[in-house]
Amino acid sequence: MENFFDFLTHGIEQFVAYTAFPNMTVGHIIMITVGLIFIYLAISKEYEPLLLVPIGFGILIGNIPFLESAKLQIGIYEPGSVLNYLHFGVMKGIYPPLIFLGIGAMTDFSALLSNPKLMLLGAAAQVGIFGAYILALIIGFIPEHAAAIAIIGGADGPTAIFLASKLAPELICAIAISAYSYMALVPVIQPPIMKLLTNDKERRIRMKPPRSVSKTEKIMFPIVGLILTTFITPSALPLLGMLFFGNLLKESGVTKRLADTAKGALIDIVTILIGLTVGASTQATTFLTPESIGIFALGAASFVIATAGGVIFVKVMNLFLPEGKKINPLIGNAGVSAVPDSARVSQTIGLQYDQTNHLLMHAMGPNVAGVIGSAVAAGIMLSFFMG
Amino acid sequence: MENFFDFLTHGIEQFVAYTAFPNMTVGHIIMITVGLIFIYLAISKEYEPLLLVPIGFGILIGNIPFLESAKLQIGIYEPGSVLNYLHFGVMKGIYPPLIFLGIGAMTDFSALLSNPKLMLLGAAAQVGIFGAYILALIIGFIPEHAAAIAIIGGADGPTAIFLASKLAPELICAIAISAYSYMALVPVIQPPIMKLLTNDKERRIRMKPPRSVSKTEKIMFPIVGLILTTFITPSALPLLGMLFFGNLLKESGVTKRLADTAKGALIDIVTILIGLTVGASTQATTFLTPESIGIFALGAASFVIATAGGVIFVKVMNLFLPEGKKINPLIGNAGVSAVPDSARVSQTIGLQYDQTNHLLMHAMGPNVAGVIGSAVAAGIMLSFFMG
Amino acid sequence: MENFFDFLTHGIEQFVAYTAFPNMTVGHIIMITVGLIFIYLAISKEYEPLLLVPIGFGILIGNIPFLESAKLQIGIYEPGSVLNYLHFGVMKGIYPPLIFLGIGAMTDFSALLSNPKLMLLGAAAQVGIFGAYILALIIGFIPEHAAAIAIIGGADGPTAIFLASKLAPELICAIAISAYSYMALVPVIQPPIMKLLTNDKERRIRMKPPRSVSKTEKIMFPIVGLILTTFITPSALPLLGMLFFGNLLKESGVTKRLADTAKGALIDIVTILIGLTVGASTQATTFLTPESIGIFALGAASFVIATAGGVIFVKVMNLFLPEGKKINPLIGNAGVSAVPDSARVSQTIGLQYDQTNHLLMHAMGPNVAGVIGSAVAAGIMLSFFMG
Amino acid sequence: MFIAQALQNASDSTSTIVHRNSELFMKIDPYGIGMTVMGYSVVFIALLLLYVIFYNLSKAMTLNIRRILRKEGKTEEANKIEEISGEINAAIAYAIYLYFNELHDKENPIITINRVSKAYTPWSSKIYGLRQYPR
Amino acid sequence: MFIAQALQNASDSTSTIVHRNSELFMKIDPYGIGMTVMGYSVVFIALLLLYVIFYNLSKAMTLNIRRILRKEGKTEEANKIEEISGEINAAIAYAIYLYFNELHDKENPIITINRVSKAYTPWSSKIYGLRQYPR
Amino acid sequence: MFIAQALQNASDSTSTIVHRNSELFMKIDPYGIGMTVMGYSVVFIALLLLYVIFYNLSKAMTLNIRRILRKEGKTEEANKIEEISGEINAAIAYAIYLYFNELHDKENPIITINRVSKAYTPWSSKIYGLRQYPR
Ligand code: NA
Ligand code: NA
Ligand code: NA
Repeated sequence: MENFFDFLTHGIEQFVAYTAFPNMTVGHIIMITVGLIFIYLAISKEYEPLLLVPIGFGILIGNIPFLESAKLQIGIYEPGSVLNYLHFGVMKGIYPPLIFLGIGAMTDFSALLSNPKLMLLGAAAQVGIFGAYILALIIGFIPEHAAAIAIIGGADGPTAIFLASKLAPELICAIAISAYSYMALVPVIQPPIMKLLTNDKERRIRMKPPRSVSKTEKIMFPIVGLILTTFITPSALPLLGMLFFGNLLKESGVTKRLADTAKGALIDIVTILIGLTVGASTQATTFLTPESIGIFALGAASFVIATAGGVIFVKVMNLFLPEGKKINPLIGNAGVSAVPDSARVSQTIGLQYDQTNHLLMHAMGPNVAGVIGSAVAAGIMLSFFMG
Repeated sequence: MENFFDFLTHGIEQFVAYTAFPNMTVGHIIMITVGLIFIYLAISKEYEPLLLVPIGFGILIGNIPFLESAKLQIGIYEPGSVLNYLHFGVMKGIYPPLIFLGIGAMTDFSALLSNPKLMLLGAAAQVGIFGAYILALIIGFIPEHAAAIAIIGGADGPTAIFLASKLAPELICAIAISAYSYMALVPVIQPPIMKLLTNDKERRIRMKPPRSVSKTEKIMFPIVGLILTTFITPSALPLLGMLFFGNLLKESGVTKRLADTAKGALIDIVTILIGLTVGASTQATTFLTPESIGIFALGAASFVIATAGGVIFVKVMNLFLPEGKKINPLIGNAGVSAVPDSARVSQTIGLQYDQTNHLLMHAMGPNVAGVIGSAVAAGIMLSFFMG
Repeated sequence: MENFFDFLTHGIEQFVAYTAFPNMTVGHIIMITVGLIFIYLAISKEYEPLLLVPIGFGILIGNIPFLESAKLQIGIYEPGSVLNYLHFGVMKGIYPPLIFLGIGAMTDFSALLSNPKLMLLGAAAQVGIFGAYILALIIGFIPEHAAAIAIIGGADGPTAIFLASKLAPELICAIAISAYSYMALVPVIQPPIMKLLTNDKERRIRMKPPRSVSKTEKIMFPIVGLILTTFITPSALPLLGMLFFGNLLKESGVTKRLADTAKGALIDIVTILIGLTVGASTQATTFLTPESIGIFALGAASFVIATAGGVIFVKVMNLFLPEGKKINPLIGNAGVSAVPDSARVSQTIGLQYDQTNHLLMHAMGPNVAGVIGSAVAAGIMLSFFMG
Repeated sequence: MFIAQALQNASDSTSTIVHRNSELFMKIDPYGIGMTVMGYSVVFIALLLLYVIFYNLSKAMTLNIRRILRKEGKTEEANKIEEISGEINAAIAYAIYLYFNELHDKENPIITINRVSKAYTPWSSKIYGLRQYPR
Repeated sequence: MFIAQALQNASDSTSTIVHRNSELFMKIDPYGIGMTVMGYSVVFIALLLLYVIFYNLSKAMTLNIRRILRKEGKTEEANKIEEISGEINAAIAYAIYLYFNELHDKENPIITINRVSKAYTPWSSKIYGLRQYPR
Repeated sequence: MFIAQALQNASDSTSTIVHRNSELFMKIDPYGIGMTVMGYSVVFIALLLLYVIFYNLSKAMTLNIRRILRKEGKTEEANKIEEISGEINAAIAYAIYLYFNELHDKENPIITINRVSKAYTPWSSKIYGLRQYPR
C-alpha cells in the first residue's frame, strides 16, 4: 500500500518531468515564435502559403520540448520516430527531384521558347550563387559548406535541399529554411533594387508580344533540353532529368493523366512531407547556432546580388540590341526563379510606371530559365566537390 | 527418359504439395470465414465499409494456405514478400500519423468550438481505456500488453495501431482487428446501453443550436490545440501533431490543394495499405491464440464502459448545469470517437423519442474531442512504459 | 597565384572530364536513339503512350554518359542516387502488385462473366509462355533465366517484372523493356497471324450479344476468383491478390473513393516510377549484351506463338460447339492480355470482313482472362524454382 | 524428395535455392517439356474451374433474380436480364467511338459496360446512393 | 528514481526499457489503479484547459467581431453571429439526409457546417478568393 | 591529377571525398574566384547553347509550318503564327486577374498560355482527342 502511494508520487514526478514545461528552453520559445510568424505571414500576407504553412507548423512540431534522454521516439532526430522516417527523403535528397517532376509537369516553357534570348537572363541571375560563395568563404565557412549555402541564391528550395544533402547534411535545415524564407520575401526584397538600378526611360520599354509556339517545339524542348544541359553537367541529372521528364509528360499530349498526377497528388504529398520535416528539423537544441545566423545573412545577400545581377545584365544586353528589340530591365529580376513570384514583381513594378505595359508574359521566360540555371550551377558544384 | 517421368511424377507431387489444399488447417477455414463475414457486413450492412472491405479481403489474402517452409516470399511474415514491405508502415507506426493527417484535413471542429464544454465529454469516454486496462491486468496480461489492448477503448484504429507498435508489436494485428471491428459495430453496441442509463425526460432534453464560429477561431484551434495538448503529453506528438497539421491545412484557407490531397489520395492510399496488411497479418498460424480471444473480449468491454462512462458523465454534469443549459445524455456516447458513427447513433436514438430533436450537431463535438482524448491517453501510456 | 592558374587549368580539365563528351560510347548513342524512337512511337503513333513515354525518357536519362568512377551518385546503379532509391520497387517486385491493384480497380469483368467459357481462351494464349521457355532453353539460357524470359509471352509488364525480380534480377531490365515493347506493338504483330490462320467464313462468325451481369456476380467474382486461383497456385498471390482486391474495391459499390484512388493517383505514381526506372536501368554499359538481343528475339517469338495458340484453340473449340454458339477465332488473339489493345485488334480485323460485326465486347473476355492466366503461369514457375 | 529438399532449402538464400533447382531441371527436363505440360495444364485447370463455377453460378443467379423480379411484378425487367441488346448497342457504339479516337485508356471497358452493371441487385439498394456521392 | 532510470535507460533498446518498466508496475501497481487515476486525470486536464482557453477566446472573439461589424454598420451580420438557426437547420436537414442515405463519409460534418464557416473573418478577405479556385 | 584522384576516390566514402576536395580548394582557391569564373561561365554556356538551338529551331519551325498551312490554304492561320496579340491580351487580362487575386499557384503560367498552345501542330491530330478525355 505504502508502495502504491510511492508509485503515485513518483508517477506524478515522472509525468511532470516528461511534460514540456521542465524541458523548455529559451530556444524553444524563440523557435515557436518563429513558427507562428511563418504561419501568420502565410495566412494573412499569403507569402508562398503552400510552403510556409507546412514549414511553420513543422517548426512548432519540432520545437515542442520533451525529455530527450527518455528515448520516447518523438523527435525528428530520434531513430524510430515517424518524423525521422519521413525526414529520410530530405536527408537523402529524394524529395527534391520528385518536386521537380511536378514542377516540370506544371511549367509552360512557351514564354521561353517564343523569345529564346531571355534564357540568358536565367543564367545572369545565378551570379547570386557565386557571389554568395565568395562571401561565405570570406566570413570563414569551409568550401563545401560555402557551396551548399551559396545555392540559396538560386532561389530554388528543392535544388538547395538536394545540394545540401550531398555537401553539407548538417546544414540542410538552416539552408532550406533560409531559401524558402527569402523566396517568400521576393516581393519585399526585389522592388527597391529594381527601382534603384533602372531609370524611368528603361522602365517604360515595351516589348512586342511573344509569338505563338508550336506543339512540336514544346515537345522537343524537354528532350533537347535534357540532352544538352546534362551532357554539359551530368551531375545535374537528378534535378533536370525529372524537371524535363515532367514537362514531357505535360507536353506530349498523350500522357495527360500522368502529368495531372505528377503536378497534383504527387507534388502535394511531397510538398507536405518536405515542408513538415524541414520545419521540424529546426529543433531548437540543434538549430540555433552561429552558423544558422550566418546562413540567413548570406541568403539575403545572395538574393540581392542575384536581383541586381539580372537587372544589370539586361542593361548591358540593351547596349548591343537594336531599337525595338530592347529588353525592359524590370524583367531582369525574374531570373531569380521563385516561380512565379519574381515574374509577378516585374509585372507590378512595370504597371507602376506604365499602366498598359504588361511584363508578366516576358518575365515568365527568365523565370523558368532560372530554374534550369540554378540546377546547372548546383551540378557544377557537385562535380567539383564530389568528383 | 525414365529420368523425365521421374520428373513428371515428382513435379506433380511437388505441385500438389505447394497448392493450398495439403497446407490447409481448420484455422485457415475459420479465418477465411471471418474475412467473408467482414466483407458481407461492409457491403450489405455498410458497417464502416472503407475499413472492413480492405481488412476483410486482407484476411482472405493472409489466410490462403501455402507451404511456409518453401520460402516462396508470399506470406506477410516472410521477409522479401510484398506484403511484408507494405506491412512495415504498420509495424513501425508510420501509417497511423498519416491517417491522422488526413482526418485532421477532413474534420471540422466548429461543433466543438461553438460549445467548448462538450470537450469534457470527449475526456469522459476515455474511461473505457483505463477500465479495460484494469480488466486486462486482472485476467493476467502483463502491463505493457494490457496498456496496448486497453487503448481499443479509445475507439481509434490509428491510435491503437500506433500504441501497439510501440508497446506490443506481437499483438498489433489482434488489437487493430478488434478496434476496427467494434468501431464498425458501434451502431449495435451503444443504443441498448444509452437507453438503459437514461430516463425518458433526459432523452427529450433540447439543446440550443450551436453559435457560428469565426474563421480566426478555426485557424487558432489547431495551433493552440497542438501546443497545449502536446505540452502536457509530448509523447502524443506523432498523432496530435499530424491531426492538427492536417486541420490547419484545411482551415488556413490558403493551402486548399494540400488539404484536398491529404484528405484524398494520401489518406486513401494509406487506408488501402493499412487495411490490407492489418487483415493479412491475421495469418491463422499466428493469429488464432488465446490472447486474441482475450483481446476481443476486452475490446467489447472497453466499448461498453466507454459508452456508459460518457452517458453517466453527462448526467453528473447536468446536476450542476442550470435549466436550459442542460446537456442531453444521449450525446454522451459520442465521446467514443468512431467518427461520425457514434454521433449518428445519438441522432437516431434522439429522434426515436422526439421526432424534432436533432442531436447530430451537438454529438459531433464530443465525437471529435474523443479523438484528441484517446491520443492524449495513448501518449501518457507511452511515456509511462517507454520513459 | 601560380597555384591559382594551376587550379583554373586543372579545373577546366576536370570539368571537361566530367562532361558527357569524353565518357560517351557508341552504346550510349544507340540507346539514346532507341529512347527517342520510343518517345516518337508513343507520341505520334500513340502506341501505349502511358508506358512508352516514361520508358523512352527513362532510357535517355539512363544513358547520359558520365564519369562512373567519380561516384557522383547519378546513375541508377550507384547506391545513394535518387534513381537507385526509386528502382528499389522494381528490384524487389513491389511496384507490380501495386499496378495490379489499380488494374483490378479499373477492370470490368462483366464481359467475362456474361460468357464464362471465354475464360479458356485466356488460358490458351499462355502457350506463348511455355513455347518461349522451350526456345530459351534450346538457345542456351539456363532454366531460371529461360523462365523469367518466357513470361514475356504473358504480355503483362508487371507480371514479367515481378517474376524476373525473383528468378533473374540481372535480366529484369531487358525483360521489362522487351515485354512493354511488344505489348505496344500488338497492333502490328497480331493481324497477319490472325488472317493467316483463319478462313473467310470463320472471320464472319457472329456471336450473340453478352447477357447482363448482376451486381452480386460482379462482387463474388473477385472473392471466388482469389480463393480458387490462389488455392491452386499460392505463389501467384502477390499479383492475383492485389488484382482481385482492386476489383472488389471497384465492385463493392461502398468503397468508391478507394477504388478511384487505386486506379487514379496510386497507379499513375507507380506507372511513372516503374516506367522511368525501367527505362533508366538500360544503362548502355550494362544493357547492351548478347543476352538482351536473345531476350528480344524470344519476346517476339512468344507473342507470335501466343497469338497463334489463341486463334487455333478457338478453331478447335468450334469443332465441338453447336451452330450458333461458335466463337469467332478473331477473338482468339485477345488472350494475349495487352489490355485493351489486343481486344481492339480483334475489333478492327473483324470489321474489315463484316462492317456490322463488333467483336470488341466478346474480345474483352479473353483479354482480362489472359491477365489471370499469365499470373497463374508466373506463380507455377515461381513455385518450381523457388520451392 | 522435392519436399525434403524444400524443407532443407528453408535454410538457404533464395538465389541459392533457385539455382539448385535450376541445375536439377537442366538435368531432368532439358527441353522444358515437363514444365510445359505441367504448367500449361495448371493454367487450364485454374481457369476451367473458374469457368465451371461461374457458369453455374450465373445460371442460378439469373433464375433466382428473375424469380424475385417476377414476385415484385417487375416482369419487363425480368426479361431484360436475358437480353441487353439495347445497352449493348449503346456500349458498342461508344466502344467504337473510343476505338476510332484511339483513347489508350484502360478504363474504356468500364465505360462500355457501365449501364449494364447497374442491373438489378439483391444487395442493399443503398449501394447506389454512394456511387453518386461527389468526391 | 524514475528520472535516474530514464537517463540510464537511454542506453538500452526500447523493448528492454518497456519491459523493465512493465515489471516495475506489476509490483507497485498490480491492479492499474495508479495508472487509471493519473492517466484519466491527465486526459481531463488536457481537455479542460482546451475548454477554458476556447471558452474565453470565443467570448472575446464574438464581442470583438460584433464591435468591428457594428463599426462597419453591418448590424444584421453582427446579430447573425449570435444565432445561426437558419444555417443550422439547413445543415441539420442535410445531415439527416446524409444520415438516412448512410453515406459513411467522414467529410459529412464538414458539409453540414460549411456555410457557417464562411462567417466574417478579421483575416485578409483574399482568403475567400482561393477557396473557389478550380483544381 | 584530378582524374587520378577521382579514380582513387572511388574507394572512399562520399563525405571523405568531399572533404578532401574542400581542403584542396581552401589552399588553391581561397576566395572562390576560380569556382566563380568557371561555374558562372558553364551556366552561361549551357543556356547559351539552348538559346542558339531553339532560336534556329523555332525559325525553321515557323517557316516550315507556314509553308504547310499555305499549302492547305489556311492563310489566316499562317499569319496567326506570327502574331497572337488576340490570345496574348486575353492571357494577360487573365494573368492580371490572377495577379490581383494573388492566387499563389504555380499553374498560372499554364493557364495564361493555354489557348496559344493549341496552335497548329504537324504531329498526329489525334493528340487533341486525348486532351479532352474526362478523368
Ligand atoms: Na533558380
Ligand atoms: Na477516441
Ligand atoms: Na497475360
